[in-house]
Amino acid sequence: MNAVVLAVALPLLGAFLTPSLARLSLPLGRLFGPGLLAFCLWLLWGIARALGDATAGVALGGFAPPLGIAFHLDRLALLFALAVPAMVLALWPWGGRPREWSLTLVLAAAATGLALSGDLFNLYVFYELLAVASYGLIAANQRPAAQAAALRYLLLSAAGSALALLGIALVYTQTGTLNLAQLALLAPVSLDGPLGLAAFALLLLGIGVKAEAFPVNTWVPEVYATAPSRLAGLLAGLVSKLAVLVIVRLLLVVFQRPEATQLMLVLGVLGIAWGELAAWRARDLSRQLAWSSVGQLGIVFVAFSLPGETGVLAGLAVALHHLLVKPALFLLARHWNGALEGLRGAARRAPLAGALFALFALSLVGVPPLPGFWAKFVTLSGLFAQPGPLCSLAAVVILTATLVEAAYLFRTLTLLFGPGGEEPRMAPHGALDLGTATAFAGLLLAGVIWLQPLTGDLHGIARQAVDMDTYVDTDLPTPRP
Amino acid sequence: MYWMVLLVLFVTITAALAVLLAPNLLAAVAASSVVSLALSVLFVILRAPDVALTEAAVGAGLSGVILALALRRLGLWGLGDDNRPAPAEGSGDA
Amino acid sequence: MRNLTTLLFAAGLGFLLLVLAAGLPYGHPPMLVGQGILQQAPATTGAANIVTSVVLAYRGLDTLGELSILFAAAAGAGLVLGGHRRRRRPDPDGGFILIAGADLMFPLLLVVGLYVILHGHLTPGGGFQGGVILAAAFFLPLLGRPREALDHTAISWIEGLAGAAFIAIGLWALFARGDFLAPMLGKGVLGQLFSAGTLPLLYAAVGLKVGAELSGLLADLAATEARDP
Amino acid sequence: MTPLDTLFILSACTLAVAWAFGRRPAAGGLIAVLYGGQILALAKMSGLASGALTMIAASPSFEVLGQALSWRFDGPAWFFALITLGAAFASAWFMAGEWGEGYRRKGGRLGLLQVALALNVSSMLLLLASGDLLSLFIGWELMSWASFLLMLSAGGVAVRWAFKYLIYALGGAMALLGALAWIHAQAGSLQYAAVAGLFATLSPGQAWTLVLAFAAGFGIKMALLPFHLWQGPAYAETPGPGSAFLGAISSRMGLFGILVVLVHLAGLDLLDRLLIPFTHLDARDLLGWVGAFTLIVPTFIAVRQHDARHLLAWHGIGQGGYMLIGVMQGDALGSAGGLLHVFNYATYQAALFLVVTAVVHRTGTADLNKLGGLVTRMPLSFLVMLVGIIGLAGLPPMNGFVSKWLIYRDLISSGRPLMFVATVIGTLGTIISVYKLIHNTFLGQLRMEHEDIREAPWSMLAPMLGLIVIVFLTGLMPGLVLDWIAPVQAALGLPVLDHSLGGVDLPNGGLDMLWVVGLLFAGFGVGALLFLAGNRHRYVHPLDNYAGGHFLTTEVRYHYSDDFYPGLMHLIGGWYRGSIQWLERALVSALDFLAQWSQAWFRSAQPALWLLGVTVFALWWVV
Amino acid sequence: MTPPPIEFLLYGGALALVALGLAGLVMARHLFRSILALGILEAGANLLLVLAGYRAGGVAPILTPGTLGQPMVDPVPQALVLTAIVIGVGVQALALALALRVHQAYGTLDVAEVRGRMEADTDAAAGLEPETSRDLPAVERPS
Repeated sequence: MNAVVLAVALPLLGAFLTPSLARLSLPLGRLFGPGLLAFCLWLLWGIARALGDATAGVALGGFAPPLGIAFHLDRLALLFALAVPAMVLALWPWGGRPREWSLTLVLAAAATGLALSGDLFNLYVFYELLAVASYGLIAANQRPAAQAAALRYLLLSAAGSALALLGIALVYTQTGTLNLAQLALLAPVSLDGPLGLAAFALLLLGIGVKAEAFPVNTWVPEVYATAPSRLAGLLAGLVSKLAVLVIVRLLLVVFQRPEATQLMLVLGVLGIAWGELAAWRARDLSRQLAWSSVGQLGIVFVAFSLPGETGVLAGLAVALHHLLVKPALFLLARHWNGALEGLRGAARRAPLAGALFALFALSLVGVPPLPGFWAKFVTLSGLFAQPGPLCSLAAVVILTATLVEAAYLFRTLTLLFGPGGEEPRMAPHGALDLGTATAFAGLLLAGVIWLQPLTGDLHGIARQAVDMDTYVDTDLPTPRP
Repeated sequence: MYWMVLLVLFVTITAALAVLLAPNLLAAVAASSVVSLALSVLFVILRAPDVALTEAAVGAGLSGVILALALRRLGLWGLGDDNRPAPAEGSGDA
Repeated sequence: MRNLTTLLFAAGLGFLLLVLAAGLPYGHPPMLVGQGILQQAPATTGAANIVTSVVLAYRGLDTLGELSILFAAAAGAGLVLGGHRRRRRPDPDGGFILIAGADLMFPLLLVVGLYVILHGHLTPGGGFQGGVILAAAFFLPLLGRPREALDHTAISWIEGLAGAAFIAIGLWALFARGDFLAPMLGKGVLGQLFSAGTLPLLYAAVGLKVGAELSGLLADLAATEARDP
Repeated sequence: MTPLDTLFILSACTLAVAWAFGRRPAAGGLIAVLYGGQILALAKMSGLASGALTMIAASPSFEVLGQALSWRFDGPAWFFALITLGAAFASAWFMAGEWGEGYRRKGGRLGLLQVALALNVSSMLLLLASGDLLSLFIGWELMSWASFLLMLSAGGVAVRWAFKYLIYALGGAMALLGALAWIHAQAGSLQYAAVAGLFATLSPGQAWTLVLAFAAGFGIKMALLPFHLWQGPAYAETPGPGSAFLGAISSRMGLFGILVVLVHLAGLDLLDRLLIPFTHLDARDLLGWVGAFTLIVPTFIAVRQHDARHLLAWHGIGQGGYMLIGVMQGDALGSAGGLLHVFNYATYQAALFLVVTAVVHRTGTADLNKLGGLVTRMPLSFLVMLVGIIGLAGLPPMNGFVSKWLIYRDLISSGRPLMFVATVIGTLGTIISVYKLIHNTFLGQLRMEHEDIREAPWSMLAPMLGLIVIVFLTGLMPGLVLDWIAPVQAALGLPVLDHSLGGVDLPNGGLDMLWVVGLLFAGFGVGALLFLAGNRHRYVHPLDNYAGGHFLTTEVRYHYSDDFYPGLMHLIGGWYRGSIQWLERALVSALDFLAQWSQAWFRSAQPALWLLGVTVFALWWVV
Repeated sequence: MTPPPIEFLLYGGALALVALGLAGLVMARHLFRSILALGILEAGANLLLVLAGYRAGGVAPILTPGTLGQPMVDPVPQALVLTAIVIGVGVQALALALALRVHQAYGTLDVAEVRGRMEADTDAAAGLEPETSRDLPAVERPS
């Protein structure tokens, strides 16, 4: 079980060594990172299989948990930890330079750490690591616009991190510990007042930058429109979900209070409204997808703000669905990057890409047999089950936003499949991009077929995730009150 | 100790204001180094010598060098208005 | 208008935070974890500087992350700045005083840096601070003689191997003791130079890596062309 | 394997064949045969129609999120499925021969059309078979997308209308989804029984919300009044046989939804209890009046159309109003009238769309100002249209008369004179506009360019003639269809209508179509005898005529087609302001404006300001 | 008038740094100054964190013969701040590298100008008209 640290350490090792190895031999450097990631995938898979329904705490360096850093392994953490190497492998920048591989490996390590860590400050470190790696990657393509976008993103994100640090400082001042399990024990007493809520608000806004939360998502269209599409897919699909995962962990473990969820709900609703509205008037595909991603993340926030098991189930469903769909859409959009009007008839010349795009778009909108529908349905049903007008309002906003989303996505689709004017000079989709997207589509369809066991698993994960007694017992074998 | 803290804090805040309000960026960079140095004094007072050393070495020293270097490469090395590029001259970085 | 709004907001933020801070304890922190570490650390790690124990042992993973952040920042800066031609017109030589000063300072800084690194477990200071000093040692001559370039291959190797060494020590502990980054080797006598097991080794790796990264970063920055005319 | 499984498998086979071979005109026959096979499979379930069986379940069922999904057929499903498959059969047969070749030659995508049609049929069968609200919604969404595919298959201007349909349909679907999620949250289940139980316990406010959500969701598909703008052009621009299918049955799925949810599950009693404040009306009256206005407004919009397809499509919306009025009457007579109208309307609407398509196939245009006099060239088509419009106008001896008579009669006997007047106004509009249709197409002067037009080929005539035979036969013997309607009424919890082969027998004046038709034909016979015996007729060429002292030549257009009914238009023209169009545009503009605003927000030069602001607000809220 | 207690001063100072940093970040017209403001913001957060571990009458957490047995301040926040400072300088260096490149490409570091140039660049790369020509509304008025 302790070997799980390898999933974080090995990619970092790879990152440190890749530039030098690539100087020795380029093929070696090229294959080193993916090889390590594949090993991590295998390792994590083995651990997940061995762990089964149980949970485990890993005390790093053998220091008993409240003193040292602890990793918390449960099905939720392992699910996302497994998703990291898998997604990074799928979206690996094969064409990049050694330093890009290196940064991608750092990204993978940080993301895995975020999924596993059970320590507040450790989460902050991994979060920063993720952020720094992504700044470098965004700016890597040497386009001035990308660099400007990266700089603006960096300033916003760093300000957010500083606020998050402030939140951590508040928590530490009040409780004197950073271990999440111990915080869970202390929170009902120490973090009860406005101070705890303030700390959560600061953490939410700080980490929310990566999670594309409402007021701090202005970077999204800028970055996704200028970054390489594989990276955009990685950021929109994976990284944002891990940031959400951190917020959800904090919410579930430490800040389990109605006001906290309400704050999340409000930000989520605003995010949905802003994102989908902006996407309505987007003029090119990548920014349309970027804004749509803001809206979708808003739904994720709203879903996770539902209390208890329902919330985790709904949020997981929406998040995993988006995790699968958005990167694939970005991959497909890569070659359709011009103005929307210029895409007339593009899908007729690339029927497979067009069909995949249609499939993903349909699922994103939530057309029944596809997984997107079930995710949305669970969310809506959960919202309606809550008392209070705010939740019902959120449901209505989701429904309306879905309508708007369908409108612009299908305006795009009708353009893609419509009669083309002149032959546009667009490169055909690369086999790699198409293959990856097809694999994602296969997963999506598999989700339709194995819906029943899938929902059963998600239920199990959700049940485990909200079970705080187990969480505390796992990480703190001898709880000290 | 009380007056010491008060004095250092006063210096810190003043320098921070100077960072934001100084008409030229070179002065702002210098002020930001002052902020770091003052903070490191404060850290010593707060019984955190490790942090103080780091703040002095990293915050004041390294970050000052980086900032100054960048300022020079931006062509803003000078005491003029901060948006007008001045000719790069002098070599006494840091 | 925007400035006014900003000031209002900022003042509001300050005020609200102050209201919150009024409820914070001062001078008598809860120290749940801190107390435990203060009691155990000397025996567990053997380092006199308990902050070092925390940084390298109790929160060793944070330090690894921190190292990686520096690495990622340097690599990112390299990606951003690199791939372009070197400066066509390097700055003129720095003049006698600078050159001589740099030459004079180089060994001094080197020694100080190494001292700070190696005594990290005993006195304030450690890998990061010492690494910065090392970087300064290597960067100063570059200021004096801008025409000379740093050997990027060597830097890259030092950087990579030092980072790898840090992880390797961690992995060694993982395989030998079952815990990543667990303290290894004998604890020695508290306060001696050769004590605290692997901690000085880790700090040495940190120092080398930080030094290499920062000097690479500084060199990259220094080598960047001012704005194209 | 139940007969329902057989039906689904056949439907899937049809879809597969359409997918694989649909682009070849030669495969059209096979596809039509497959639709015929589905009708046979349906016939094997005729126990549902005779009332011998109440339900036939399909074998597969799923459980998702704790919800059981199941499919089964009952009386209403069988009845609607029969109409669906019949319309599909006729359309597919029509497409099978020359029309398909011609369509393909003109660059149409025949394969897409066939696939879309088959997809529509399959999804509708799935919808009709749904055994709980969740499967109902799945079927509903699938059908919406399938219709979208069918509508845009012509490309060009059709895409725009199909897109508009899609927006409306999704709006409806979202209303349904919201209602479903709400029900799921309250009742924990979407099984019909649980839903019916939930309806019984709701407060008026909740019930109103649900009823309005369902009515809007289903009503959008029926193009009920505030949502009527999409349907006319969307159906009209669909390729001919497709529009025949859509016009005949697609919108009626909305009625099916209303029947299942509002009539069966919620119950008309519940609607009665939902009072509209400050009036004497309740939710049921509201729906009835929505039906009445849906009948009047689109019908008079139809009068204005210059395109035969648009004219028919706008009519289709109006006829839905009759059905809703009838169903909302809720008694044996009215609901039977509404349900019978579904069947009747499907038969003649399909025939009319097909004959217009045949005319387009021969002449290349559906513009009513560019046609005329085709009766001499296409006499059988003329016959089809004649029978069709008699049915559409609701005149004896065709079947449209019977259903409308039932509704009129019920409105009068249940004491709703105002609504009766409304239906009469609607019928008036229908008669006026269908006359315009047949006059401008077949009567009057033949245009020069149409001198060489031939009668439509038999592959197209056969389904049309078959349809008008049904129109006539079920007009003559409405009891045939009323037999099927009885189990529908029983399954929906409505009172069952006593009927005979010729119609209904009511205490003060029933209807026996055998007598009516007999008398009518006797009258015609006497007239014909007089005409023939008198032998006072002689044939005159249409040009053997003069006006203003000048002899007419072929160049002179004396056929009066432009600016039809100027007097009427002068009277009611002011009502065509299109306030709902204005509303639609206002919504889109508002959305555009908001979108611009939100993009401007994303463009802000200093995003940290928002970070700061929201942090302050959050902290203020916390403190 | 009694002088305010020392904790008020210290917390006030830390929070003032945070507020100043954020305000500077928002108000700065020059990206370079934004980067400086970011440093101040981080410094404020760091100071707060160190304060969290301060213990009245404690000594620095270094074991020397002189400090044995005395109460020590909390070492954990110090370790955290150590990490945070280094993270901060890393981010700052990367930001400066980016700023250099942006300045090279656009010749300016004015916040609004960079934003505008970036937008124009992105639009041009996507082949869009520079100014927002209104898209046709999706739903047209029926004829």
